Amino acid sequence: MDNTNTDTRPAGAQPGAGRPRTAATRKGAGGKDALASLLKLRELPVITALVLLVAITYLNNPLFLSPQGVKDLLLNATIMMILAAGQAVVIITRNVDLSVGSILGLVAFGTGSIFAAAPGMPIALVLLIGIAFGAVLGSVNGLLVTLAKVPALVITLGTLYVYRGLNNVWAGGTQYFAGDRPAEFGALSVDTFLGIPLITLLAIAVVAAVAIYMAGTRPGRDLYAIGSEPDAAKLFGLPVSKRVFLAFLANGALAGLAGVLYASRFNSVGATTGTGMELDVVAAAVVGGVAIFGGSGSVVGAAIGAMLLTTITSSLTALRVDKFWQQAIVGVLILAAIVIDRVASLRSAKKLRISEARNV
Amino acid sequence: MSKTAVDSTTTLASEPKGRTGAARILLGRDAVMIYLLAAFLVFAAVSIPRFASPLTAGFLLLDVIPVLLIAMPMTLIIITGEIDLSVASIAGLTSACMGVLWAGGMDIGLVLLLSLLVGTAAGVFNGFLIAVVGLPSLAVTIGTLALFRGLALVVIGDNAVANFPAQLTSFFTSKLGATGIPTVMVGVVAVVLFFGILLHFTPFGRGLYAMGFSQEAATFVGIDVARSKFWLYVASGLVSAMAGIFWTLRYSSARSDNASGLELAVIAAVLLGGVSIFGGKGSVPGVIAGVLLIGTLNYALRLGRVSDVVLITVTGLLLIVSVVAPSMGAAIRQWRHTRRVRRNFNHSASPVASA
Amino acid sequence: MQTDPDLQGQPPVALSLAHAAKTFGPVVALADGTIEIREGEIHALMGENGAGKSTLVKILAGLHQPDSGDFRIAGEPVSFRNVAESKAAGVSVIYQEPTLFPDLTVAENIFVGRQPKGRLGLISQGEMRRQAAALFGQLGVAIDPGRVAEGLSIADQQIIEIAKAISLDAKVLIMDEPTAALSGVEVDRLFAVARGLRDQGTGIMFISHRFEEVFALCDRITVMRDGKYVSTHVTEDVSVDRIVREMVGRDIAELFPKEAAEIGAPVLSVRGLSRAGVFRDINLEVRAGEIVALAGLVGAGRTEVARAVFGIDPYDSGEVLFGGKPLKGGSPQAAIAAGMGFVPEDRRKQGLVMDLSVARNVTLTLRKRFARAGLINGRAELRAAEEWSRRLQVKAGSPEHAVSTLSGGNQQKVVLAKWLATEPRFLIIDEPTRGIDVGTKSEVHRLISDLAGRGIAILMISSELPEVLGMADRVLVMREGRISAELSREEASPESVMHAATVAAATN
Amino acid sequence: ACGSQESSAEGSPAAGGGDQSITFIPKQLNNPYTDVVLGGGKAGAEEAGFASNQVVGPLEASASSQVSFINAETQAGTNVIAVAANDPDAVCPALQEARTAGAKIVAFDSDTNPDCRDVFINQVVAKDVALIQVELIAEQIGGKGQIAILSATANATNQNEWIKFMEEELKSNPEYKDIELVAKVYGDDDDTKSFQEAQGLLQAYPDLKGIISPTTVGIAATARYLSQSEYKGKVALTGLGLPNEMRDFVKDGTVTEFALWDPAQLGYVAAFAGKALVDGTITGASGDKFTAGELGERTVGEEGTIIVGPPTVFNKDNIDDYDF
Ligand SMILES: Nc1ncnc2c1ncn2[C@@H]1O[C@H](COP(=O)(O)OP(=O)(O)OP(=O)(O)O)[C@@H](O)[C@H]1O
Ligand SMILES: Nc1ncnc2c1ncn2[C@@H]1O[C@H](COP(=O)(O)OP(=O)(O)OP(=O)(O)O)[C@@H](O)[C@H]1O
Ligand SMILES: [Mg+2]
Ligand SMILES: [Mg+2]
Repeated sequence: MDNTNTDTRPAGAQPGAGRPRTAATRKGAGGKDALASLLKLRELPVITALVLLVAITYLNNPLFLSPQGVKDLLLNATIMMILAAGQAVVIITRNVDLSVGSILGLVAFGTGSIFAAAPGMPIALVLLIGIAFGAVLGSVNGLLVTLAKVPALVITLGTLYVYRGLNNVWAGGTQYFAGDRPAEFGALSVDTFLGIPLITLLAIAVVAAVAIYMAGTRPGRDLYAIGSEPDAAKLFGLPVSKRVFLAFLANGALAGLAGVLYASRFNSVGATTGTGMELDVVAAAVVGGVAIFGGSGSVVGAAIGAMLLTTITSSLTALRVDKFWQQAIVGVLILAAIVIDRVASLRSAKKLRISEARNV
Repeated sequence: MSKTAVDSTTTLASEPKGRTGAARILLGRDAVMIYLLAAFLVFAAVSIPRFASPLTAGFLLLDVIPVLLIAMPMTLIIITGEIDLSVASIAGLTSACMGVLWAGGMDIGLVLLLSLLVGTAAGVFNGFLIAVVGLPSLAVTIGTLALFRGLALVVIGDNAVANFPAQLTSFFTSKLGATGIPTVMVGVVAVVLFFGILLHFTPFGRGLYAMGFSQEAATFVGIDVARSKFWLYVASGLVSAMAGIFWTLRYSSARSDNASGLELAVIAAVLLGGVSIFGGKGSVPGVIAGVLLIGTLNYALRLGRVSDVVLITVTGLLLIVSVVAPSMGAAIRQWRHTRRVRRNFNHSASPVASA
Repeated sequence: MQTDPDLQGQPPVALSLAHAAKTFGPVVALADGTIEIREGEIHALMGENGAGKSTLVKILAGLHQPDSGDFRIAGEPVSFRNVAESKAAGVSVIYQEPTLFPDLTVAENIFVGRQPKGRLGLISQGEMRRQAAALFGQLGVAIDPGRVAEGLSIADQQIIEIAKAISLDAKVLIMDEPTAALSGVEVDRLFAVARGLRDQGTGIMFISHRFEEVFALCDRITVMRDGKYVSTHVTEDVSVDRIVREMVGRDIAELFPKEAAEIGAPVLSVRGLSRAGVFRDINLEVRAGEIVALAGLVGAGRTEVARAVFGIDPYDSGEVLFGGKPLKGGSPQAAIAAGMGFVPEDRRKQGLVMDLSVARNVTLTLRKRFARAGLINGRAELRAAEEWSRRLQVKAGSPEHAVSTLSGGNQQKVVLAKWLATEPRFLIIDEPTRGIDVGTKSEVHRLISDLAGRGIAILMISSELPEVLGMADRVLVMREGRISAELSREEASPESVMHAATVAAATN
Repeated sequence: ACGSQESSAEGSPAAGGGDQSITFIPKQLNNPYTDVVLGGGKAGAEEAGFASNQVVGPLEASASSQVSFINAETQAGTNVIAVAANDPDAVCPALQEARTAGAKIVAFDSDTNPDCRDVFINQVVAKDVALIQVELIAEQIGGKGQIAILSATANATNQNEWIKFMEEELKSNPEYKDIELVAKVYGDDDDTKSFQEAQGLLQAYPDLKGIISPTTVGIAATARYLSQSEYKGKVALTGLGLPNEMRDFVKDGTVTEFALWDPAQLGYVAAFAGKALVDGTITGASGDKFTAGELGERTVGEEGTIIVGPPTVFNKDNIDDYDF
């Protein structure tokens, strides 16, 4: 049934002369579709890449997956994972937050300061303070973006500088070292449960919570809708400004959490902590299948993207590949992610057009 | 064309009577930047000891040259509504290639030529992905930012090549007589003029503004959107290569990490110079003022031995204020309008209802 | 409307708007928007393109805030600040343009913001899809609720909008041309659903340009013209002719003075042009000095044909001959160089660069012509811009002012000036007077007529019948991507054009 | 103008300094090691009789980032510029210009190209620093096995010189014939990067017995990683570190011994050398002598190098005696 029919448009308009709309052209949900939808999963390429990378490295250097190796891999990914998850939330709304590195730095130094001032402070409280601090910084971004209606790229480039400046003013030459913090705090990134470091468990829990929020709650889905078509969202009556503001706030809170964990894991926190992370974080989200213009992608994908990018570093070292290749490979990965995304969407668009045409 | 309605010769011959639009220019967004720059220069000259000296011109200009150079194609690219984050990486890649080629014993002229070619090729790569394949420039250039910097590392690794010909390196820091102005400014001014004229006085430039506001409208008047974008990225690659060469020879050090992080500084300066991130708005004079303002602020603060901390904070604040201020004004106007309308509405509601 | 005696003692009024006004800068979109919808009735709103129907809808939806007027729901005065408030008050709207989220699934598009929850208070995808499927069953269509909305046909998008609206269980359901893209079966199902809702007491407002639909479905009809309320009738008591007269409300011949012009040799010939899924086997010819109107319903594919001819879109087969020579497809540059111009339908997005000055806009098509040694001669450019603005009597403070500050009519003149400055032999004008006030309208018409008089061949696409009938030497009517009739000036009448545009049998 | 209260109270011999000024430009601000050096520099400058002493510098340690600070100092007419070069060549043109304008250049900590400065204040004889680190690691790993080096930036002059001596020593000294240097990696004096490099080393070289990190940031980051991992106590770590940063790691057994000179003395001597240059006491020629305050007389050696003093070895027993 080709174009033998009289009209070529999908849209018939005449009363009475209905065009056949067979169920055959529209697939219902079925068993075979489970596999199909798995193959359509946006995260599939990044998961495949990660698995391949780990497998190849392991075959060449079994130490890579020794308990210590696994622990290191997870620890390396932890902070980036949290940041990428937060960034994904923002990018899904068709915005971006370049200030995350600076937020992380401020919170990490803040954590150091807290312990310096009050060494006995409960760790849970410090975590909460850090998250709240990050949320405040993120909400400044959110306010500026939603109230002044200016592009997030410019605003967060501005706050990237301002927050870094504040960090420098505050910290000056002061650095706090691991020794300045309680041992239990540092132990968070040493002790493991079932071979998984505690901070990684915390990160996984947080990413899972954010993922569930994004996928399974109304406000979370609103964020997708807003990023997918902001005008329609307004027409539909979604609270666009409120949601976008909350996305920035959440991202700030996550960056704050990452900042506290940074202080737990690394030796020193000071004025330059977290410098230059912003584009890596965006890259992780993009590699993880989050569309840069919003509307699609997932928090889990972004987290896996972060894992992939951090794992490459370890992997190349473990393979004793010239580490100078590392960054080039990261670049190729990012480009591949964008191209794959585009090819997939072109293919599905073409498929749809053909199926529509057959419909006519 | 004989049957057409109008005789163009008579049209073109008729006397111009229009206004020059001076007022519009004098009060425009770019003009504000220029006033701000002038005001700051005066302030610095008065309040910072030794600022008013030819030495300032020399050192300051040497510092801003890389940003100024790259800001030119960046301005055009942002005006079309796109972005290029890979510029600093292209400069780094160029620098790395220079180092390796020179260390490999190649003639310096050839080294320079090949380095420019490398940058241009990087631009072609960007242009292909963005203009021809149609991928989003933000994502693509985040990718090539990593890729080109990575290639720079692959090319030169952790080495640094420093032994460039002394005449060449000293030429790059030499001054034009007693003016204190660096000799290379001649070339920089040529590049700036090229892009300024390209943007403001050529058919191509007219097309860029149209594209920035509406790609669709541009297509309707016969502008080849993809081709224009492609060439802009090529130009961006070439100029970034120039900046990379300047960087290498000024510091007589070819390294893979040269110019890293410069992309955000360039974009900040361009946006500060009045170019809209949405595209369509901006001018080369405004951007020059933006670049010089940050450069001068930078230099004055250093001369006053104020920490860089203040500088980055001020840069960030300026950037935020420069975009927030205009839209805040608009938002307040809009809010007042709505309030007025609502009051009228409630007012008129009752009589109608009773009618 | 309250004057209609037949309706005294009828069901209570669900929603009423009286004397609402709304202006957009210089454009008066709505001068006196008045309508009353009772519970359990289907109320048609009719009017020409640009009469202000959609603007009225957007006020009811809370999307626009009226400048004045009285708005009540169930007798209580309301003033909505946003869509959420109107929704909360029980008003559900299907907009003229589908407003879906392309990245979300069909089911989710229907239930955004009120997705059914399952365990743990999380959204239950299964339940949501089940409910969506049930809605589609009610509408008698089979769309996979699990697919993403991206790439859906206009018809399917419209169906999803309808499903979305009826699932809201609103007190008042407003449908702005919901049937424009639907096939007969789907229309019938929609009507069945609408009648069902009416019988449950929902007040429904229905906008359509198709009389047979309105007369088949609606209980009452309100007519608008030029942003003003004209009348309200009980459907049984009124004839199509009466409604048409009230909608048009003026003598066609007087308003649109097409002067006789000498018709010359063919300038443009299009032969067998087809683009899969868009239009098919288009043949047309436009001669020097001739105005050919391309009429049809919105969505008939007229704009698509024009875009393909001009090279904005590609086409699959057929050819375009310009001045007897084949024209390279897919290249607006080639079309412009050959002597074509295109005044697009969407002035703001396609016709003008709104933030650029009047002068820049006028000379945008001439960029290369003012270049000497590659540089634009600013004075010559400004002079030409002024000359053309003067000829077309563009009212602007200064040629340096942004074109966005001009009124719609003057903006349209700038678009015309831009193309006239290229001295074209052939001009496509898509919806020449869309969104232009009545006064300026006739000016634009005079201009077009003038151009034809000077030998320019013109292809005019218009959805306004009076305009088509008044201006055209020949009328081609399109329906669903094909040319369904060719009518001479004499043959063309509101009936013959409407017939060809709507009724399938007319073609073959 | 005259010196500050303390300096006149100390009765510095060169009290006639007038309005002479000195500015320190470290590799990077906000680096704990640097802060100790600069603390000594400040004290030295005051004692030596400089009317003003300043610290300016970049926030990140890239090759080119110091140049504009040197330029600004040139223009400010600073008499002595004391610089720790991130890259020996990148700062050269700017330093030459400063000298033309009359400034004296004292390199400290990390040398510039010798043509571009008057004197270089070196911690210790470079070779001694190298040898002591090799000695320490050899001792800690029992004289045989694989070792690796985790350095600062790949272009750091001082580190590279030490590494060169270490390699030569490992090759030439029969005592070390069983020790194999398997890798050199660079942490760029960045905590995170050094941390990850250390981790990578251990994974890539499962038989690694020891790591030398001749930079304070690197050794602390590596110690942090080791102390958290299963390698703690199994892989030896030594190098150059600050006692304050290393104290916990020494006490918990991650590190047995490491070395460092007193960084404050470095700055202190640099200030006096600068003063001597301005006063004309020395020209930077080999054999010139001057008095570095309470540290006594110093002699300019070959290529204008001035040695500060021998390194100290820190371990569990003595580390609490130091506070820097
Ligand atoms: N194959 C298709 N699939 C989906 N939508 C289509 C297809 N072809 C055309 N359309 C849509 O149909 C709508 C109407 O098309 P078009 O603009 O050509 O009609 P028109 O007769 O010019 O109407 P108008 O009065 O709006 O100018 C457009 O929104 C177009 O995008
Ligand atoms: N946002 C706006 N800005 C400026 N003018 C507008 C705007 N919205 C509508 N108009 C103008 O208001 C007038 C009424 O438009 P409206 O869309 O209400 O007409 P309509 O009756 O729905 O026409 P149609 O039958 O074509 O849908 C038109 O002239 C239109 O161009
Ligand atoms: Mg409408
Ligand atoms: Mg159309």
